[in-house]
Formats: sequence, C-alpha cells, structure tokens
Amino acid sequence: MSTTAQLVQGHHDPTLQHHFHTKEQQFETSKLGMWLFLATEILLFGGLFVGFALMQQKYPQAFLLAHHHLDRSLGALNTVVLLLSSFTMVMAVWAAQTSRKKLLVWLLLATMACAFIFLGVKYFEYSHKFHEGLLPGKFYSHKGDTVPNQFVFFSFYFMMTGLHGIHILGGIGAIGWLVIRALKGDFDANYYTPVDLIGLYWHLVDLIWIYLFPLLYLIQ
Amino acid sequence: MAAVAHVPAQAHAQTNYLNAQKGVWSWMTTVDHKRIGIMYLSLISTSFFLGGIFALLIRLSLLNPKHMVFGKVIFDAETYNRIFTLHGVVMVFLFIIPSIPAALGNFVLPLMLGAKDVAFPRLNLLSLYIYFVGAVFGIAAMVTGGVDTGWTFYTPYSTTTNSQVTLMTMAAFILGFSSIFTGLNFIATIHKLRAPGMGWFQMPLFCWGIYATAIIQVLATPVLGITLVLLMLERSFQIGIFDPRIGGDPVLFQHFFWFYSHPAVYIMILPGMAIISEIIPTFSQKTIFGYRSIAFSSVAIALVGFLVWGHHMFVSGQSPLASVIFSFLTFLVAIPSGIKIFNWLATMWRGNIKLDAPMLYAISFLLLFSIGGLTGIFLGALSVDIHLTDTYFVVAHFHYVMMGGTVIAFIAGLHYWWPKMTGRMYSEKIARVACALTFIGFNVTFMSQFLLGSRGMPRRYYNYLDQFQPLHAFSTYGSWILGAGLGLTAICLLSSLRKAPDAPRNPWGGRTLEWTTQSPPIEHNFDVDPVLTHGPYDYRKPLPVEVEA
Amino acid sequence: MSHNQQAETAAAPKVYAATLLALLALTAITVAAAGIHFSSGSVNVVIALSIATIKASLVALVFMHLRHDKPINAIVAISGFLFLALLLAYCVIDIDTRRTIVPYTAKVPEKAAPATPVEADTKK
Amino acid sequence: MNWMRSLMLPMAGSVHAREMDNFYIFLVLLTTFFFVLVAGLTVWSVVRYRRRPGVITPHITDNMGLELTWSVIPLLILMGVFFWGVRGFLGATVAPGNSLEITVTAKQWVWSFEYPDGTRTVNEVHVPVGKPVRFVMGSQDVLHSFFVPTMRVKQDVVPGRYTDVWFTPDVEGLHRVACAEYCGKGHSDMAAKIYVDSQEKYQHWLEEGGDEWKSISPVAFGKLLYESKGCSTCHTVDGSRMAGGGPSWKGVFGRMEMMSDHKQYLADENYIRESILNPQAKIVMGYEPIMPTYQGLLRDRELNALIAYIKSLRN
Repeated sequence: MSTTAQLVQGHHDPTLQHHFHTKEQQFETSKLGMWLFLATEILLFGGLFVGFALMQQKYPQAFLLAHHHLDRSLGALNTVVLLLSSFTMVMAVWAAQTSRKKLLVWLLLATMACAFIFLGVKYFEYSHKFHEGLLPGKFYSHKGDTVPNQFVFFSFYFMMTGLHGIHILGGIGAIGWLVIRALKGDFDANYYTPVDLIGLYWHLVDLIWIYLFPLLYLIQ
Repeated sequence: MAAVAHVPAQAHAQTNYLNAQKGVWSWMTTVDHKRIGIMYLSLISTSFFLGGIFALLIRLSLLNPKHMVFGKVIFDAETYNRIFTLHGVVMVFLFIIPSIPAALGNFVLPLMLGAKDVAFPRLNLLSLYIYFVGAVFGIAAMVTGGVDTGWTFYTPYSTTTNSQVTLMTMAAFILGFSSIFTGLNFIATIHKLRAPGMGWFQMPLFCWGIYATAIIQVLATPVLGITLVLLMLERSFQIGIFDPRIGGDPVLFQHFFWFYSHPAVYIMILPGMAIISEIIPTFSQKTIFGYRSIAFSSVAIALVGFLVWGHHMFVSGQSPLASVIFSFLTFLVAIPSGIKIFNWLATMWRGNIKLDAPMLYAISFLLLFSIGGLTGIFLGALSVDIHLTDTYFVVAHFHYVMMGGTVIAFIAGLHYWWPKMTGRMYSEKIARVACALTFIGFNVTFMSQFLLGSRGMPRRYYNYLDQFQPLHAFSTYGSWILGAGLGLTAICLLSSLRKAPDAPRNPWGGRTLEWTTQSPPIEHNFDVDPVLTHGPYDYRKPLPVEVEA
Repeated sequence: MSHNQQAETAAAPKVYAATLLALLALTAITVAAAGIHFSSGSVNVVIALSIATIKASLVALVFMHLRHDKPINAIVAISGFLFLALLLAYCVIDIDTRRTIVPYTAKVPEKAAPATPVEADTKK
Repeated sequence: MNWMRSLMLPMAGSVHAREMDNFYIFLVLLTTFFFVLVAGLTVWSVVRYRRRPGVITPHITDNMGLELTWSVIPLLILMGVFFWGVRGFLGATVAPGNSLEITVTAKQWVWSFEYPDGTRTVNEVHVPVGKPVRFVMGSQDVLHSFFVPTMRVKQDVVPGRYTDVWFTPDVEGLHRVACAEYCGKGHSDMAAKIYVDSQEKYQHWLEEGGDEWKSISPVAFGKLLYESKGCSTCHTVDGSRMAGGGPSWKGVFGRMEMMSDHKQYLADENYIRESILNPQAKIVMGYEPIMPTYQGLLRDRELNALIAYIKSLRN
C-alpha cells in the first residue's frame, strides 16, 4: 500500500475521518466506493436492457411499429441537454479542484437547470403517451394496432425511462445539496470529494441515456 | 504476526467498545463496525431461530403422510406450502446471506486488516437499517397471510397466486441493497485500509473469502433487484415479460433469478470456507498449506460461479445446448472447492492439533461439506440430474452445503471469535456436547433425504406415498436432535455472558491481527496502529508469553 | 495531486469542451444514420450501438476521469458491463437454440369448450 | 451392486433407466471413495497429530506438484463424468421417429392425455410395452413437471410452449407420474398412473376403455373414478370444505342448492351431469368458477358411475 510511509498521527484536518491515515487514501477509497456503486447501477439498468433486447428479439415487428409513437426530435433534444449537463458538471468538478468557488456554484446551477429541462421534455412526452393510451401493461389502451404485443415495448419504455428519470431526480437532489454546501464555501482544492463523486454519478446517468436514446427512439 | 511493542496486561475494568458509550441511543447511532456486527448478529440469530421453527414444523408435519400429531391433522396443504416457503425465504434472505459477512465479517474484517473501521462506517450503519426495514417488510408479508410460491418465486405461479408475493419480493429487494452496501464497503476496505506492511498476500484468508463474496454481492445482487421489480410489475401491471398468457417467457425469469441466486450460493459458502481457513491453521498450530491456491480459488469460485446458473434449469425447458454448456462449467467450478479441501487436510498433516469446539465444528464442516460437494457431482451430471432434480436429493444436497457447510462454519466462527467479541469464555464441555448433537442430528435428518430423493420423492410435497414414511419419520427424529444441538449451542454461548469477562487476548494462539488487541477490543481497535512484518500464519516461533496471557 | 495532474488540470476545460463537441457531433451522426435504411435492420442496430459505445467511452474516459484514474476503478466499471454481457449471452444461447417442437395438431381441451356430442363409448 | 440399486433407486422400467442406474452406482462408488479418503485423512491427522506441548510444527507453505496432482486428477475424473452424463442426456432428449405420440395437458392439478385417435384420459394412461412413447406436453396455467421415477425421466411443462419427454417402457405393470415442479395447493396430489400393457391388452384397452367396470358395482367404480380422475383434488366426500376447492359431495345429492345468481336448483342426476360436463353453467354460491370441464374426458358409463357414487353419499 502506498500509505505505508505516511502515518500521520494526531491530524487536525476536519475533513479527514479518523479511520484513514491520509487525505489521499480517503479520497481514493471514496472514489472506489463510488465506482463500485456505479457498477451496481450498470447491472440494475442492465437487467432491463437485457429484458428489452430479448423481448425485442421475440417481437421485432411490434417493437418497430411501437417505437414510431416516440418523438425522435424530442429524444435528440434531451440527449443534447444531458450531454450539456455532463459538460457543466465536469467543469464544476474542475472549478472545485481549482478553488473557483463562485464559478462552481454557477456551474452546479447550470447542471441543475439542464436536468429540469430534461424532465420538462420528458413530462411533455409522457403526457402525450398518456393521452394516446400508450401505457405499460394492462393500462395500454391504444386503438388500431395491426401487430399485437406493442404494449410490451411501452412497458419497457416506461420502466427504463422511469428508472432513469428517478435517477435524474436523485441527481437533482444531490446537486442541490452540493449547491448549498458550495455556497457555504465548503469545497476547494483541499477538499472536493463530494463534487467529484456526484459528478461521477451524474455522468453515469448521462451514459445510460446515451444507450437508451438509440435503443428506444431509433430502432429500425 | 504483528510487531506490537508492548502489550499491557489485561485489567478487568478496562474500557472497551461495549462500555465506552452507554444507552440504546449510542447503539442506534453507532458507526463502530464492532457494534454494527453485534447488532447484525442478534438480528440474524433471531431470523435463524424463526427459520428453524418453520423447519421443525415442516418436519413435524411430514412425520406421517396424514400429518397427524396426537390424533389431529396439524396443517392443511396451503398452510404447509406457506411454511416451507417462509422457511426458505427467511433462511436465505434474512439469515444465511448476511450471516457470516455482515455479522462476523463486520466485526472481524477491520481487526484482521489492522484498520480502525470499515471504509464507510455510516454506509455500514445504513445497510443495517436497510436490513431491518427489509425484515419488517418480510414480517409484514408473513403476518398478512404469508407466501406460497417457494423461495424461488417461479413465474407464472408467483404472478397469479393471491398470497403476499408483492410484499415479500419487496422485502427481498430491500434486503438486496443491504447486501450490496455491505459488499461494496468490504471491497473498498480490503483495497484501501490494510495495515502498513500488509500486501495482498499477507492478508488473512478470511479476508480473501470475504473479498470474493463481496465481488458477488456487488455484481449479482442488482440483477436480483431488477428481476424482483419486474416480477412485482408483472403482478400488478401485466407488463408482459414473464407471464406466458400475455406473451412473456416464464423460463426467462428463471435465467434472471438464477443469475443472482446461483452466485448467491457462493455468497453463502465462500465466507464459510474462509472461516475454516482461519480455524484449521490456528488449532493445528501450523502455517496454512497452499495459501495462494486457497486465496485464488476463492476468487475463481466467485467468478466461475457466475457461469453455471443454468444447472438449476436442466429440465426447465431451456435448450439442450445451454444445458450441456452449463453442465461443463459446473464441473469446472467443483475443482477449486476440491483444492481447498485437500489444502486443509495438508495443513492438518504434521500439525499440532487441539480439538476445541471451533476445531470440532471445522472438522464437522470438512466432512459435511465434502458430502455436500460430492453429491453435487450427481446433480451436475446431466442424465442423473434429470432423475434427481426437484427431489429430496436436491434438498439434502443443498442442506449439506448450506447448513452442513455455511451454518456449521458460522457456528465455528462464532465460537472462535466469541471470546474476542464478548470477552467471555464459554463452557468448552457444553460446546463439545452441542457440537456432537448437531453433527449427529444433522446427518440423521438429511442423510435419509438422499435416499428419499433418489427413490423418487419430489420436493415441496405435502402428501407422499406410504412407502416413503419410514425415511420421513427418521428424518423428523433427526430434526429434533438437530434442534436440541442448536438450542444447546445457544444456551452455551448466552450463558457465558452472565459471568465476568475472563477471555485473554489470544485464547487459541492465533497469529492474525485481531488476537493482538484486547478482548473485547477498544473502541478504535488497537492501542497502536499495527505495522506488519511477516505473513499471517507463521508458527515457527512460539507465541510471546504476554500475548498468550 | 501530482505535478502531472496539475498540468493536466490547467488544460482541462479545453479537453472537456472538445469532448462535448465530439459527443454532440456523434449524436447528430446517430440520428442521421437512423434515417438511412440499410439492407438489413441489424446494420442500423450495430451502427447505433457502436456510436453509443464510442460516446459512452468518451464520457467514461474524459468526463469520468478514467483516463488518469487508478486502473481498479476502470476494472470495476468494465466488470459491470462484462457480467451484463454474460447474462445476455446465455439467455440468447438458450432462447435461440431451443428445439421447436412441432405442435401437436389436436386441440388442447379448453376451459368450458363448446359442447360436442360424445358417443357413449369413444371408439374409433 | 444389486442391493445398492434396490436400496437407492426405484424399479427401472426401461433400458435408459438401467443405463442411468449404472452411471448412478458408479457415481456412488466414486464419491464414496473420495469421502472415505477425506474422512480417513482427517481422522488420521487428528489422532496422529494430537496436541503435544512444546512442539513447533514444520513450516510447509506449499508444494506445487502435490497441488497440481489434486487439481488435475479430479478434473480428469470430472470430465469423464461430464461426458458420460451428456451421453445419457442426449439419448433421453431426442425421441425416435416411430414413437407413439401422446399429448399431455397439465392443469392445476390434473394430467390429461390425448391419443392420436382422439381417446382422452385423465390421470391415467396406457402404453404398449417395448414401443417408444413420446409425450408432447403443454400447460394451461403454471409450471408443472412430468416426472416418471421408474423411467428416470423428468421434464418441466411450460405454459405457452410445448416440451416433450420420451421413453421405451419394457416392464409391464403400473408406473407412476408425479408433478415435480411446485404448482400450488394440489401439487403433491397431481399424480397419474402409467399402465404399461402387453400389445394385446393395450389394443383391448384402446377399444374398450378397460374392464374394471365390468367386475365391480357402479358405486365402487365411481369411487375409483373419483380418485383417479382428479375429482379428489377439489372435492371431499366427508362433508368438509377443501380450501380453494369445490363443494363436498357428501349429502349433495337431492339437496336444494343456492347458486351465485340467487336461484335454487335441486341437485339431481341432470344437475350433476351438467356440473361435470359444463361446470360454469351453475356456480354454487360462495365458490369460485374454477372447475375444468370434463366434456369429452368421461365415457357415459363413467358419468353414470360417478353419479351413482355421489348418490351413495346421500345423508
């Protein structure tokens, strides 16, 4: 282990927890923990992706017809919004690393704004689906389908975008908490672990959307 | 093992993690891994007791095919189905998965690594609370009518029955997060919090076992989570993935379920093996044979264990090709387990063996787990599995692995670390009697079930043909002996709490770090942060006298 | 933070901006590619998923700092995807190689089937 | 090894079963050898190396050769076991083309069978000795599993698709089918009988539907049918109500029954006949409409016998 030589006894840094020897060790541990959590997120979403792939294989025609009900340009718009938010988030991490405290707050707010735009567009899309009866499972009431089992597509559409949306909401909460702490001036080059970790989480949410968009909106 | 400069003599009025802070609130808000481990221990022991009651009821009901006890029919079929389901659910999700990692692992792992705590102490407490919430959901499902699907929740029965499946899957879903957070915490702890001087191969083998377990907990449990969500949604919204009436594929559920639940078998057994790898060198006073192959075999089992889930599905209607592949990989995963057994035997060879209670349990483990593993060969072999699967042979096989393996190892570890955890020595005499009773009772209960199964008695049966009655009765008598053995174990351990602390730092002469601190340990584990100078099982020199005291 | 990393930090905003542009461009390409009808639908799927994977790698390597991070973090992330691939692969192996049994032509007795007169003793 | 076979395994009813038994006995011997090896070494070590004070044990960390030996030898043995298992499995998977095909429909908690000529039976099937039989199986509700211990075959029955299982019986007499995949309340009662008959007896049965009715009274025949046709999984004959089942037959005949549409009917012969053939027509108040129809599954003389039996249960 790299920390062998750095046994710091009786430290006073309030951001260093008692069971760590050094700041570096603490930071790396937190980061590893976050990545492990992200791996579980990948597998959690992954189960849905695998289910989607298998059901798509089973009912290709139904899935193809069903996806025409999605609005491709709204999906693309949301992709752009999320990519932008990822950029502002990574810039926020940079601002924290370089102790630019004001910039950090603004960048975090920009990320949150993107998240809200994303949810707004999603709300618009959802209400359109509700209106047309394109709902999951037994609530599916769309008339005039020529191929059966289209409701399965919408089951997955709502489960996947729903779970993703819950993660966006969680992200908004977490970033909001970061904003409050950033306003208090808690983060600087010496301590920015929470910004970094929530940044990782936010990028993962973006990354999942990167796959959701072509799979749901661009099937051929 | 560790170069601890001076070890002060044990004084009785010492402060330790148990008495450093007082009151219920200090326990509920603690982030001390030792206290969290103790709280886990009491919760899972309660679960084990509950699951054990269900088990005894199952056996009592099967005493004769008419379910007559004192001239009265004790259960109808529906009650019986609920009881065996609850036995499975409680034992799997509430007891055996968290048993060794969350209870003993939480307590011992940081001590063995020479760390002050786990990597994320607050997350550790959170996972305990999540476990508690999950347990509350489980109990709610039980008192509002129970579940009658079997612990495997196979669709489409689980999507159509009107018992409390949704509530119970919710419980399992929540418990899954507790397991994930525990695993995540341990991986980070092992990677980053080892004491200075402790490289990967100076780490005690218990830590390797917990590490391998944690990999599975992190990588497999989320898939169970999403599978259970899909099951709940299928039940309430008919989303069309598992239910064939609306176009779903019920066998797909089995794939998703076993993708978690087969590796989960290794979540259960790997920590058990890890405990045995500690106890055998300590009580043989001899260094472990083949350290690296034991360590690597743990990780190999964890990874290859992900590739074999389809051996639960040979007759499920999966494709024959898939069955052949899964059978092949199943035989591969048998090899690392075999390696471990031979390595343990080689460790005992030319050792200096003392048969205290932990070692007696470890030897019980060795014998019972061998039977469990060897009967697994029958079930991995395709043509024989067709006859044996879903019979009592399978029931006997997995009880030999889960109970004869994991539970016996858990009890072994509990006896091994009990002095460290509580500061008390239990009665060695009672412990040995309890061990013998448990061993005999276990074999009487389950050996007969191998015969029942190979003769064609299917599992999960309320009624059975008269020809099976003698063996069923035999098994039931065994369950009483087993129950008595486990009860005596509980009495033996709990009664030791009533006397004054008397455990020395190192009652067994172990060489790992947890024996260098006082019993019970102080709040932050070590007086001086330990620095390692050599490996974990070095018995070339006798123990320093003051440590033995 | 090492010197190497500090130099990198200074140049970071430019790298991030360039990555963002690349991501946006790739998004445009995906949407455009989806409009083209290739001979087989699976070509579209392969293209869409390949581009998505390139995008995901960019996010992971640059935005999530995996480029400079400890390898263990990348191993953790990749194993997440690997085990997912495993689940998918085995399910596909099973489903694609299940024997199709020629369904027996006789009708399965339905619940409350329309009554058909039955001879006293069914003889054929 | 015959004592082992008869101790551990049920009677073997086909060539495949005997082949599997040989494999099974081989595995018993193999695993016994390894268990005795492990147990023997354990006991020997414990006895030979009991704790003596002051002994310093040798520091033996590993031995590559030894460890390779006990990895490679088990591996080779297990590969042999794998191939043996696959051989038997493939043999049990693909049915020969000249098989007699019987369609099986599983439903909570009865097995019904249909022959190519349209003959239908419930919980009972007759097959000729020495001829391969293939069962093509579907389920109407949940998973079931078609398990014939004496033939060493088992196959899940999956709703929404067909699965199959086959064997060539070569021992005449009664063989039993059990459901081996948990399917709810009546799981353990979901049993069927396979009669392996000589060719002549089988032909006779196909034409006449069996002879037992000739030698016993209609009431006794009805009681037999009550047990073999799946009636007993839902109806009791002692007046008690089975949870999730239908009304008890005790005392039902000649009683006025209140229906769920609040009309009353006299339970006479016609009412009972209708309840069997078209169970959804009248539902007794307080019961679920869950009974499957027996239309086409019972011969008239069987219906008559059942009615006679129900009559005999009058108060």
